[in-house]
Amino acid sequence: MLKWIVFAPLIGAVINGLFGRRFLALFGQRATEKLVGFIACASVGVSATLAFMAFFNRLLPAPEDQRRITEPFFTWLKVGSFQADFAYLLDPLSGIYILFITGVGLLIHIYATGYMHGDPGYYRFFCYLNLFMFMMLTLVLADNLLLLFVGWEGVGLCSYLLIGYYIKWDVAGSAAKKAFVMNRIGDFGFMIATFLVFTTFGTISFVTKNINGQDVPSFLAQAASTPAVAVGTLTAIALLFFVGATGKSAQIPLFTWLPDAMAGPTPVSALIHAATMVTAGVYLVARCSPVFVKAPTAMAVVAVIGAATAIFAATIGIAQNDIKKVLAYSTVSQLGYMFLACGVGAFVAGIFHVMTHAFFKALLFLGSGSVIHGMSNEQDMRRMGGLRKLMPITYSTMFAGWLAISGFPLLSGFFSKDEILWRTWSTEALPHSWGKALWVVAAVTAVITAIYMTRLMAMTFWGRQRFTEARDGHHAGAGHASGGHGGDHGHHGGPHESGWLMVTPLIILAMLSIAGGYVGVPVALGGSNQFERFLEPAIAKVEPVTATHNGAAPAPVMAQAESHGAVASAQSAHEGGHDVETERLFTIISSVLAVMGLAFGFVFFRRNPLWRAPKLLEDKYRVDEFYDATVVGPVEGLSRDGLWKVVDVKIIDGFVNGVARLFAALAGALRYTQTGFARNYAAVIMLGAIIVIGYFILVLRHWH
Amino acid sequence: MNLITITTFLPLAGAVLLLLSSALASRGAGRGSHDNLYRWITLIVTTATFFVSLGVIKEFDLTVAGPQLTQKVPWISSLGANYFVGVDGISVWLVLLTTFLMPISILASWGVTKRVREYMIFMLTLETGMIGVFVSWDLLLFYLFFEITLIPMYFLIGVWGGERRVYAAIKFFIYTVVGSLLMLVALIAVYFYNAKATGGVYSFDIYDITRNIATGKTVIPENVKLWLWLAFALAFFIKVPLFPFHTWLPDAHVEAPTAGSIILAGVLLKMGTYGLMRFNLPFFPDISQKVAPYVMALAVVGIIYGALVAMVQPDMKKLVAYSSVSHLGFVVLGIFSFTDLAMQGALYQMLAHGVSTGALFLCVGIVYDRRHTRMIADYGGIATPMPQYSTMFLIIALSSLGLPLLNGFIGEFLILLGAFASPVPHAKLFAVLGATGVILSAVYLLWMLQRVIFGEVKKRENAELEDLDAREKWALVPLVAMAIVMGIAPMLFLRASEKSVNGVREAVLGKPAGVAVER
Amino acid sequence: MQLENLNLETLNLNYWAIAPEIITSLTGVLLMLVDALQKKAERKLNAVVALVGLVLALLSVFRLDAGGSYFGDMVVTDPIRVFFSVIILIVAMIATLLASQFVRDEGLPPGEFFTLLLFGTAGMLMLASAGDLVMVFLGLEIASITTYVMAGYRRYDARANESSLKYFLLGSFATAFLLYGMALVYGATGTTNIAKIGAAVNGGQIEYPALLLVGVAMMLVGFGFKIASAPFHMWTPDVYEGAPTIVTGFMSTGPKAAVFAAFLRVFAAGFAGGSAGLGSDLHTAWLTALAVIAAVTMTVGNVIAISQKNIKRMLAYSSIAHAGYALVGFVTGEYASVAFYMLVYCVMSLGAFGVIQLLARAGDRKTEIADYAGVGFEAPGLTFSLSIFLLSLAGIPPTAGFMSKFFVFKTAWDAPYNLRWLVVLAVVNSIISIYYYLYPIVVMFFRPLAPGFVRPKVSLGTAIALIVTLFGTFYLGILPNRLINKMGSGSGAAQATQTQVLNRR
Amino acid sequence: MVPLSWYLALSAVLFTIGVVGVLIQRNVISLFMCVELMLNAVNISLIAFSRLHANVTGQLFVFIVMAVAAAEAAVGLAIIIALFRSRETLNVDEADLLKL
Repeated sequence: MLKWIVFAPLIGAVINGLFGRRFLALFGQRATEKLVGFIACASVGVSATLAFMAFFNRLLPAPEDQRRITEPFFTWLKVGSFQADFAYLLDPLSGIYILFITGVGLLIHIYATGYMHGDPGYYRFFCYLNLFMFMMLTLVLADNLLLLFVGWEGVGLCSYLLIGYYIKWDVAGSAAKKAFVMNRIGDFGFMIATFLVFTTFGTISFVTKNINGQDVPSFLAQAASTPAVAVGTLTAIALLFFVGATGKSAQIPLFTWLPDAMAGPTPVSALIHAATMVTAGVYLVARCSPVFVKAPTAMAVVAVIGAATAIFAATIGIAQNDIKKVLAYSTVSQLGYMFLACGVGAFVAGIFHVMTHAFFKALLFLGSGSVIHGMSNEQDMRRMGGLRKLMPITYSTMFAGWLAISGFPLLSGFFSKDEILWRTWSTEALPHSWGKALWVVAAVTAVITAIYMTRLMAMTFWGRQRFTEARDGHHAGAGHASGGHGGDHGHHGGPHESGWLMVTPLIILAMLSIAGGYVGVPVALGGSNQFERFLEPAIAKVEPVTATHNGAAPAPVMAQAESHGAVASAQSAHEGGHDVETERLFTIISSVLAVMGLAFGFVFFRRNPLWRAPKLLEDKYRVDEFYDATVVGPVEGLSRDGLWKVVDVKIIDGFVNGVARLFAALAGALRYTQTGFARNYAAVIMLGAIIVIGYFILVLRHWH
Repeated sequence: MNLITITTFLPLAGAVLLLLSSALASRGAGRGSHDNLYRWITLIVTTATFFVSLGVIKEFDLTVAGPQLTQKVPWISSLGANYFVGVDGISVWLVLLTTFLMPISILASWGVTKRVREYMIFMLTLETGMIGVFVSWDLLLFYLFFEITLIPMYFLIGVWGGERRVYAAIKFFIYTVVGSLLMLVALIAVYFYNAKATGGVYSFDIYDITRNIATGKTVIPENVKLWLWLAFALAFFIKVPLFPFHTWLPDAHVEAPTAGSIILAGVLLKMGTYGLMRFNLPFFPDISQKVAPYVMALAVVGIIYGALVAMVQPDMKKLVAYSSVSHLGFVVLGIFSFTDLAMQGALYQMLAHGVSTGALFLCVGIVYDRRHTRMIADYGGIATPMPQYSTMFLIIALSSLGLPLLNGFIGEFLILLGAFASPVPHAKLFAVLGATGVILSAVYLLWMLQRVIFGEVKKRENAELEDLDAREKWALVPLVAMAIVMGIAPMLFLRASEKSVNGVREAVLGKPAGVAVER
Repeated sequence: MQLENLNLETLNLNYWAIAPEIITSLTGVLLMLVDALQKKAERKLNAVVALVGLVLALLSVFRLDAGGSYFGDMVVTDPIRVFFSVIILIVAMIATLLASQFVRDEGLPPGEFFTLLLFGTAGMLMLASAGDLVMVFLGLEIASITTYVMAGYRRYDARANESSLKYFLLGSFATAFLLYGMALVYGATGTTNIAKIGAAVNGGQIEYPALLLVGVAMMLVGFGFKIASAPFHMWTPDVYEGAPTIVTGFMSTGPKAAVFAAFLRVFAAGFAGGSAGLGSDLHTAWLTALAVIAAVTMTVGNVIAISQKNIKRMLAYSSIAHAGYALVGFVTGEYASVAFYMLVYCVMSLGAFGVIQLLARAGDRKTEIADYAGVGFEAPGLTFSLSIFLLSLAGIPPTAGFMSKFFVFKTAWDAPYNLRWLVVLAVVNSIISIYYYLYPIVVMFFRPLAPGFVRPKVSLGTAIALIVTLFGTFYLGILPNRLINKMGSGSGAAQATQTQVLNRR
Repeated sequence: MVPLSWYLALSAVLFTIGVVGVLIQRNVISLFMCVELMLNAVNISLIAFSRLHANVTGQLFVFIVMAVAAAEAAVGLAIIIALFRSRETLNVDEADLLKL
């Protein structure tokens, strides 16, 4: 069953990939679009249905501590004691993920059938998109690190292919490469981490595996149970995993690829660069939470990086004029939030935010896509405005998304964000002062988020219709995107609402962004945090940081640790206790923050939508330039003018040729001994004779 | 008749056939009129050889570590040299790689119009030589084949090569001979030490010598050991090529005709790594352990150096050539970390590199045939006129940069993991440094792709390039398919080699794996 | 031999023992008659007659007995003699085959040529069979004088004249040294019989050791000259370049082999011995001297060859180098390796010169390597064979050149005293040599065709000769087993005497 | 009664003269004569040794040497004549077409 969830999209990809071109040849563009679109959506649909069935019929009914469905497929790699299978694991964590991956994925597929309409590379696009689904599902359902890594790199590949989808467009090409390489840097960390895991625990599996006849418990269990493993090692592992995460989830310092990735078609940005792939990093951290909780330093690093990224990206977000760029930076910033959550030990909150974010960010991207589509590939918000009337549905759906992301009370974003803020304040994974500081950062970020999102809305939907004036053939900007598909939109006149194929998903997503939060209403607000209760077994709990410092750490709770139930209740009791009041208070604070931000933004940007942000922000703090100057340039220079032209050519070859030349010279010199005069030869013979005779006479002497 | 022998000499028979067909050619309507005949004969012969070698796989017994399917015939009795051929888990795959790549490279050289007959004769003799190297279990025989491969390759580069072919050919020849002649001396020395130990039983039998050394029956005096090791190693390091002995490779690769490059990268380089596994490790276990850190260091330098230099090459073939330096660095790293993981990985990387680099050269060759330039700058945006080609090129490049589910990944991962787990001092550090090669390979390959196949078509002559024709597909598709198969089902290959590779490992570390050099 | 007891019984006359020499000489005489009798038209008869004679001689060699000495110990039959006689006769045959076209193409008088060739062969056979210094001298002179003439056989070619003059002057100069050495040795030991000299040296009862040592030294010089070892090699390039290519081929192989035979017998049987005292010191002395000479010879030959532009001259230097390799075998005292080496060398060298003679055309007009630019595929048969001979000279498997080198290196490595430095040096030398052996191949195949190349006609004789040498080059390279075993079986006196001394070390 | 050593000394001196002659003479003829001189020098010592050991080997040897020398002379002169024909000089140093 699980394997079909994973492989269904692959089948779609293969069919479209191999035969798409033939379809085009046989049936022509329109029919092909129908066929290809159907195959793609159907394949995702199948895996979505299966996913939901698996989740609701098999995972939920199971008793809490047995919510782990494993399904071996075949042994992929086995050398000596190392084993990596194609085997799948469905537990609450991966369960949540497959739900929104397949769900949102399906919606976006449907949306894309409309969005990509008329594109010559239609089949190629959907082949890649399906392939991505396959890889993403492999990633989350993998039962061992290596298979996870397969998905990990696989989604990287698909993101590469899809960013560079408009192959004629140079910008896309370099953006794609940048994305892949930066991910590779992260993967480097991931690989080393995997090595460490294997050498430390002797297995890389998330479940107990029978290797060469003996049962080896999963490395997570070992990390949790065996105190023998040095904290140093665990910290190293955790940090290296986090390096991987920063690559995939665009955290400082490896975030610069994500904004560039917007060169890809908008559905891609929605699916890969907002909803699913970029949250893989969070998934990884959550998956390995048992290791993280044992490594306080690592936790601190995660939290700090997360917070830093959140505010950093948010500030940049204020200054961008490209609608997708704004959303991109907001994604980076939201991802920062998620890591902050993980860092402070609130993995569940992190995952919760991942889910809600998947809803509203996908919504926002698709909305912006619909706008761009309507504006015939205009992405610069300075040339939009007043679209409210022209694109009512898009507007209203995006309105929901706007409120949701800004954390407007009682919308999905509100619950998750509030959860994170509260956990940050009350964290036990870090010293309390840290928690407070991080909370401040997060809070400020929340405000900024609300502000720039409002700016986006203001510039796009409200105010004057700026696109009517001075459409100075601006297509130079983002217009290249039309290289792929703009052809049939370029001509017909003003902005217009998109077709139902694109709008329906918007509506569904809008509903989700509004209501999606109610699965995780915290206890403090009278809700019974379903989400947390459900996820708990899959996630390790942090022990108070103070405790870890004086070494007497209570073993964290693991899914397969029997005692879990008891401890869990103990934990929740201890939460339910004193600070419910404070939690409520903070809920109010955060909602106030959100509203403040919204209000300010509304007031300010309604009045002057074209407000110019500080140059530094507009230039994204010139991080790219910095990297070029400090890393890319020097390395390239060194390689060309140092290694190649000097070491290879001058030194090594120089030496070799030098030896050859030496012998040639020697020969040239020696041949002049051959004067051609017989008498000289005779002389030499005599000399030789004298030497030989002399030598023999010496022997004679010695003999006497 | 022994299967191995057939596999080895079938190509040579084909060469003789072509040689004899000269009468027929001269009677024909002048030069070139029979070229197609020659091409087809060669193609058929090589394909037949491939199928015969498949038979070898079928017969192969997974449970045996030593040589099997052997044939042993006295050759030079006074020296105790035998015609002793057979395969073990290591060589069997290299033989198969050779026979697999050969028909492909023949297809790749269909466009050769100059002196087709001679060309094909050289190709076929080359194949016999290469197979011979891998199947020989007699030192002298091995050396014979090792050297024989030089001459055809020398001619292939020198006659059918590019502008600077003469320099390249000579460089290739001299470099290799320098190493191999010193190896000859070492080989003689080992022969005598072994004879002394066995009380005057003169034998070149590799397997005997290996066992004698393993059992401590044959002892090579300390003072010469290192020198002999070096003599062997130099020959193989040059062949591999390990930094800093690599500079012959770019020249040879660039100047050689497409098929030449395919074979050179695909098979000839593997002779070096194969030799290291077959001789240096088992013959000089303790020396190998002592020097392992240094060799690993060199390997890592090679990995990074090769990658960096590849990154800045303006010439596609040169780029691929340097990437070989980098990839074979991985192999050496794996071999000298003495763990089953790494050594299996090394073997796998040899095969994977053979397939993907061969394919890369083929891809370069395909566009070269159309545009007669290898300069990256002369291309750009050819994905538009040549979509199928670009797809295959992309897949191959990805396999070469080690993307999971493609062949390159398995080898690299196993090697690095094994190196990381290796008992050799500082191995962890080397593994980590080596892993950076994974990043760099992505950089140079994707950068090349970006500049060659992506972007808009800047040059008009690129606009109307026609896509792959049937022949090119027949050559390229098997490689792509193999790259995918090897990525998804590695156990297919690894199972067969497990025993033999472990044999080598135990020869170095002794049965209790690892403890031997634990510090 | 004492005048007193000079009676036929003790002399032990056995004409079968000198059958090869007799047959070749008689054939020579016969050739003169044939040449006189036949008309200018059917002059190819000479070659045929010569061949027949040589074949008969070869057959008679095969029925020589394993070990014995005849004619008052003037002639001995032992493995050395048998093997080298075979080598010499093979050389002579191949030379005859090649020459038949040569003399015809250049319109040279064939009668004398073949006569000289046969007499020369007879002399070489004598050298190989000599049991007495007098015989050595005689054989050497017969062989030399004939070759002096052959070198200048193109009477009107200034270069040929010069070559023969230099060869003649320096040759007799060196012979004088050899002779003086013989005289001194005779003075020291009172006999010219090699066996007896050996006995005397072993016995250590020499009242004038000075005479002995100096004598040996001078003989070393004499032989060293004849085998073209440094520093007595300088005549070689000039003479080889100037002489007609076939003659060059002949004299770079036949005489060299013969001299090696005599050299081996005289030194290994005569001056090797004595477990202690003068004999052993003498032995060490000449072994050391030869080892050094070998080293110098290889190096000089190979290095200077790099800079050569004329292929004959290049091969001259290469033959110097090969003398060096052979000497390495010599000092190991295992004559089998030397014999095998010489056989292989003769085969491949003759083959090479044969091809060059064809490419060079009448009067050796095209012997600059540059002349062969691009001819590779114009005359593939010839050029590929030449390449194979060159690669064989370079010692690349699977050619005979590799096997012969391998045997020498192997024996040297295993030698009872340390010759490993010499082996390593030899290997380094072979590396150097690769460069210049590849050069003609590069020119022939990798360069554009030079204008005015005419594909040479190949006569039947030449074709046979080339095929034989080609076949030999591969046969000896791939399946040397039977030959090696033959040599191994008759592990000759040389080695025996050698080892008793060496075991001491 | 002249002691043996004198004969040897004489022969040695003559031999040396011959060698030196070869080295310093330019004229081919005289050069050739010097070689002959060397041979005959050897003959003297051969005779002397033959006396010393009271066996005739040495004397036989001398006869053979003489015969050979004669043959050599014949060939040698022929060669010289051939050279003179093509070069019209007897100066050995002018025969230097072949060198380097």
